[in-house]
This record gives sequence, structure tokens and C-alpha cells, in this order.
Amino acid sequence: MVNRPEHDGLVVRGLARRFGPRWAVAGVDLDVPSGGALMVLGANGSGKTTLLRCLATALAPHAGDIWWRRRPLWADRAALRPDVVLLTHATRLYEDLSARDNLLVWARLAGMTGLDPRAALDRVGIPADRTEPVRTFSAGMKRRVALARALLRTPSLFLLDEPLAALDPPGRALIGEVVAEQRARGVTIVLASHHPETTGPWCDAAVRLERGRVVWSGLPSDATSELAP
Amino acid sequence: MTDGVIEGQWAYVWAAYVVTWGLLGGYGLRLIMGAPKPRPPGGSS
Amino acid sequence: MKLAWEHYIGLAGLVLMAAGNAIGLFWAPPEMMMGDVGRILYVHVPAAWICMVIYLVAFAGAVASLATARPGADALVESSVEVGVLLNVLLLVLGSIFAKPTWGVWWDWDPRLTASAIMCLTFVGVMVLRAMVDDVERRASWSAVTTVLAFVNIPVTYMSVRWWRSLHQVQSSSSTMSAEMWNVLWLNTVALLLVSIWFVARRYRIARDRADQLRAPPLEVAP
Amino acid sequence: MIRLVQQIAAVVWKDLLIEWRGPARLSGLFVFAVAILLLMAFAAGSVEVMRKIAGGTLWVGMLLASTRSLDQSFSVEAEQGALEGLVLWPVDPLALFYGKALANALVLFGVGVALTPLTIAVMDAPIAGSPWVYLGFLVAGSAAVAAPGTLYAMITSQARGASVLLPLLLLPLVMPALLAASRGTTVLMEGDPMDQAGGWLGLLIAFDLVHWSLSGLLFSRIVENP
Repeated sequence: MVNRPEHDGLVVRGLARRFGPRWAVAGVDLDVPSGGALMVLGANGSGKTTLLRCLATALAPHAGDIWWRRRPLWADRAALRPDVVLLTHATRLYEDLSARDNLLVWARLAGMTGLDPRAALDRVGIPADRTEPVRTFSAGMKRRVALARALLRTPSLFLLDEPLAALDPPGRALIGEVVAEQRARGVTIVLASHHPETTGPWCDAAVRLERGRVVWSGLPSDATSELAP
Repeated sequence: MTDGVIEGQWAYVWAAYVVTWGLLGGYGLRLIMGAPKPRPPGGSS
Repeated sequence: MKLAWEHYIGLAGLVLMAAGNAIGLFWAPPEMMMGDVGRILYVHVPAAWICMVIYLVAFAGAVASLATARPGADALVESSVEVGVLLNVLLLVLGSIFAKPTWGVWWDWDPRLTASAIMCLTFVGVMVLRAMVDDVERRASWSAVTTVLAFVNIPVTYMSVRWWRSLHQVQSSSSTMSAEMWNVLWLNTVALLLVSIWFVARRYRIARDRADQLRAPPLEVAP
Repeated sequence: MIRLVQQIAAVVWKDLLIEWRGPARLSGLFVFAVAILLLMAFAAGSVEVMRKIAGGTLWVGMLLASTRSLDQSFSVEAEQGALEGLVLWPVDPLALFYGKALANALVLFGVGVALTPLTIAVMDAPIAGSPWVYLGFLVAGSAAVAAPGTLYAMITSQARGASVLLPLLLLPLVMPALLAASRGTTVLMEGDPMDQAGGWLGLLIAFDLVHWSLSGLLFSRIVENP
């Protein structure tokens, strides 16, 4: 119904999603060129997480369109999901399994057999020989395991929802490295953040959401000074 | 068929008709009142 | 003030039901085997038939709801499940009243009675589930799923119970009816059908109103 | 198709691994079922009554144990939002359903196998009929509870009052399966003098066919939030 997307990156037009009587995302337009990185700012409840979950096809939009590589994201979700990875607040790990078992389980679900989880765990700084269940890990360690799991995939669109939460400074630096690495590979990034001063330098554009709408867009460097709470 | 009649069988017949009208009438009245609370207890939404 | 269409049907149903019940109580001849107790059949049998009809409507609404996700289909599920359960409860109470003078007990493990009791429980489950879920979309798809399964399960339940009973002794409740009695029965069935249509239609409107309050208003276009 | 089977196998493996690693899940289920068995034996009083209710008791125990295990099967998915992660990973919803249903059926079957010698001993009800047909009842009966159970556990794990809601929805639905399984096992224990076990097994398999096909379709329709 709407005209075709103008470029082969991420194109969002009029996106809206409601929860019960409230519109969490109320008509958002976004353009992220292929290989670009967008930082999404906004207070709690401004719609960042809902936006990212719509981009990840976790939620069906109630209005509007999303295209990825000129393909309608929701309609083609079965084919496009392997290209999109979302790193959420929820770790999506099985708490009774060890870090190693978690990676093995998820790898096998993705059809990867014979994976050695050691390398992936080394990358995020979790000792691979730890056999206790993830339940006993700290919040930051769980997030590292979740990151390791995300890195098993080679997405073309990488979505990070508040990736710095619960992480110590080395963990935050790790996220920065990962983002840089992914960008070097041409992966497109959308990142929701409360820390523009940290995540700003990783991105080349920024928007700010308020009550489900884009109220400001510009360079990440301007976001830091202008919009600090 | 009067000799096989069970004693007081009309009581059952009346009970059946009264229950029918009571149940249907009660539900109908609630619908007319416009604000029925027909959901079973244990939750509100 | 113009009345909604269902009120005419409801009024007709009410008049027919009053007339049909009166005929069943006072004019129709006593049943051959059971005597006057057979008059219970004029409310008992229509309740059973119309209950199944209303559950069939619920099933159709559930399939439509799963296929189209339209709010109207969900409201139809909500209203017809509730009216179906109402008739189901009526059916069970009447069955119990009927069992006492005919079989000497308040409850009999007759296949139809047993199966309809199980059926009632499955649909009550749907109603409780609806009450426990706030999100309108989830509630719609989940109650549609449970309604479909509850309905599909009816014949399976009936078959299993009948088989179970046939291995013991078969309780015969069937008896030949005169043409006169059939006419009275049909009159009462049509009356109950009309009344039930009024129930479902009224309840449907209430369900639509409530769902609209839970659903966000249409989004105005951003300036 | 091959991909689907691989994914089903991966989901089964995952669920069984979690079941195995989870603290005292399996043994808890088993003890729960045993407690029901003992209670019924006490309530029965005499040996004649025990023999009559042995089959029914076994299946009531299995059924009540299943509501616990099904609940757990999805509470591990709900705990950290793994269910949504699985859909996005992406795991085919059909593979997800059949994998989880299969794992649940296997767990239940295991409980049934472990419970059998105890039932025979406690209730003094040896299997006079064919043990293979008895095994068939265990397989078909576990499957009959697992298919609608998996679908309903997915739903109730995301609703309020999950632990009440699941048995409320599931028990009336599986009533025919319970009837067929408990009647079938009971006549087997009596030596099947009237050759009824086959008929009950047929009914159970018919129930399985209906629910394994329908529940899979319905699950894949609703597992994605529309």
C-alpha cells in the first residue's frame, strides 16, 4: 500500500503498536542505511523496547510498515529472522543449565552441531569450565553469556536493548568492541540506550523517543550535551 | 397411566419449570440491567 | 425510540416460551411411560439441543477469530460460550430433577448426562481463562484455541462415556412419543432458540463495549 | 522437513537436559504420584477394592503428576523469556510444539513405568493380560495428556493464576483419555476376560490422533503474539 522503500537498509514508516488501552509506539518513522548504527534514546516507558521488539519481529505492528533489505519484515519474518538478532534485558537463558550447556542447546537449535562453546565463552570472559547453573551467576555474567549466544549467529541486523545494563566497565568496553566488530563486518545496528555519552561514539545517528514518537533526531554527539537528564 | 404414578411427581415438574424460568429470567434481567457480572469469581479484567 | 432487531426476536421467544410451557404443562397429554413427569422433557430436551447449537456458534466464532483476529469474532466467542454454559447448567439441573422420579436418584451416570457435565466443565474453563487474561489480543486467541478444543472434544467424550456405560447396564431413557408431544416439543425448542438468540446478541453488544474500552482508540496521525 | 525433524530432536534434547539438571524435578514428580497411590490404597481398605481401582489410581496419579511437570516445562521457558527467544532464534513453532510435547510425553511415560511395579505391589494387582498392550496404554496415555497439556501449559504459563488454571482447563479435556486408559489398564489387570482392552486402546489412539494434529496447528497459530 505504501510506496516501496527508498534504500536497502532498515526502513520504518508509521510504525505503531499498542498494549491494551495504550499506544506504546505511536507512529515512528526511521531510516537506518545498510551498515549504519542508530542510537535510540528516551526515558523509561517512552517506547524504546517496544520499538526494538517490533524490529525483531517479536511483536506484530498494529499499524505501519518495516522493511529490511527491501523486504517487508513482518510478512517475511520466517525467512528474515535468522538475519536479525535481538539482545534484550531478559537473558533468555535456561537458569538450570550451565553456561556451556546453554550455548550448546541454542547452537543445536540453530542447526549448528559440533560447536565448541569454549571460544564463544572466552570471548565474553566467562570461564568455559564452570559447570554450575547460570542461576548462580551475577546479572552481569548472565548478560555476558547472553552476548556469547548472540555472537553464535551472523546477523545482518543487530538490535541491542540497553546493552550496558548490569555490566561492569570491562563489560561495557566489551560491548563497544562487539559493536565495532559487527560494524566492520557491515552489520546494521540499532541500539537503545540510557547512556548517550558512552554509546554515542559507537553510532552515527540518534533519535529520541517520547510517548512512542520521535521527538528529536540528529548526531549522537549532540545528543550527549543536549539531552542529558 | 395413573396407577404407576409416583407420589408427588408434579412437584418435580413444577421444580423443573421454575428452575428454567428462574435461570433464564435471571440471566435475561442481568443483561437488561446492562452491567452483568457474568464472569466466574476469581478475577476481574 | 427504535428497538434493536434482537428485541423483537427475544419478545417473540418469550411469548412462544410462555405459550409452549403452558401447553406442555396443562394441555399436552401425560407421557405414556412416565406420566406427568414426562412434561419435564418439554424444557429439558430443548435445553440440550439449543445448548449444542450455541456451542456450535461458539466454535464457529472461535475458528473465525483464529482466522481473522477480528474483535467481532472474539465477542461472539465470549457471548456464546457464556450463554452455552448457562444452558448447559440448566440442562444439568433439569437432568438431575428428571432423574430423581424416573430413576430414583439425583444423579445417574447416563452417557448424555455425564458427557454434558464434562462438556460444561471444559467451557467453564474457557470462561475462567478469559477472566484471567487482560491483554485483549491474547485473550482472543487463547480463548479461541480452548473453545475449538472444547468443542472438538464433545463427540470424543460422549463416545468414551457411552462405551464405558454400555459395558455395564444400559439405562434406557428413550420412549416413544406421540405426534402431539413432538409438536409441543418443537414449539418449546423454537421458543428457547429465539430466547437464546436474544441472549447471545445482547451479550455480544456488552462484550464489544468492554473490549473497546480495553483497546486503545485509533491513532491520530502525527502532526 | 529434515530441518523440522532436527529441530524437534534439538527441542526434545533441550527439555530432557533441563529436566535432568533441574533440582529434583523428576524424583519430585515420582514421589507425588506415589503419595497418591498410597492414599488411594489406604482409602480402598480391602484388597478386592484395591484391585478394582488400581488402574484408575495409576492414571489419576499420572494425570496429577502431569499437571506439575507441564507447568514446569513452561515455567523454565517463561522465567527468562526463553520462549520468545526460541521463536526469534528462529525455531519453527511446529518443531517447538512437537519437541516439547514429545519431551513431556517421555517424562510422563517414565513416571508411568516407574509407578507400575509399585502399583502392582501396593494394590496387589498383577497384570494378567499382555504386558505389551499394557505398555501400549502407557505410551498412548502419556501422549494423550502431553499434547493438549503442552498447548495449555504454554497458555497458562503466561496468564495469571497459572497453577490453578492449567488443571482446570486440562482435566475436563483429557477425561475421555483418562477413562480409556484407566478402564483399559484395569481390564488388563483382570486378565481381559471380555477382550475389551483393544477397544479402549483404539479409543485412546483416536484421541491421540485428534489432539496431536490439532494442538500442533493451534500452538503454531498462537505462539507468536499476534
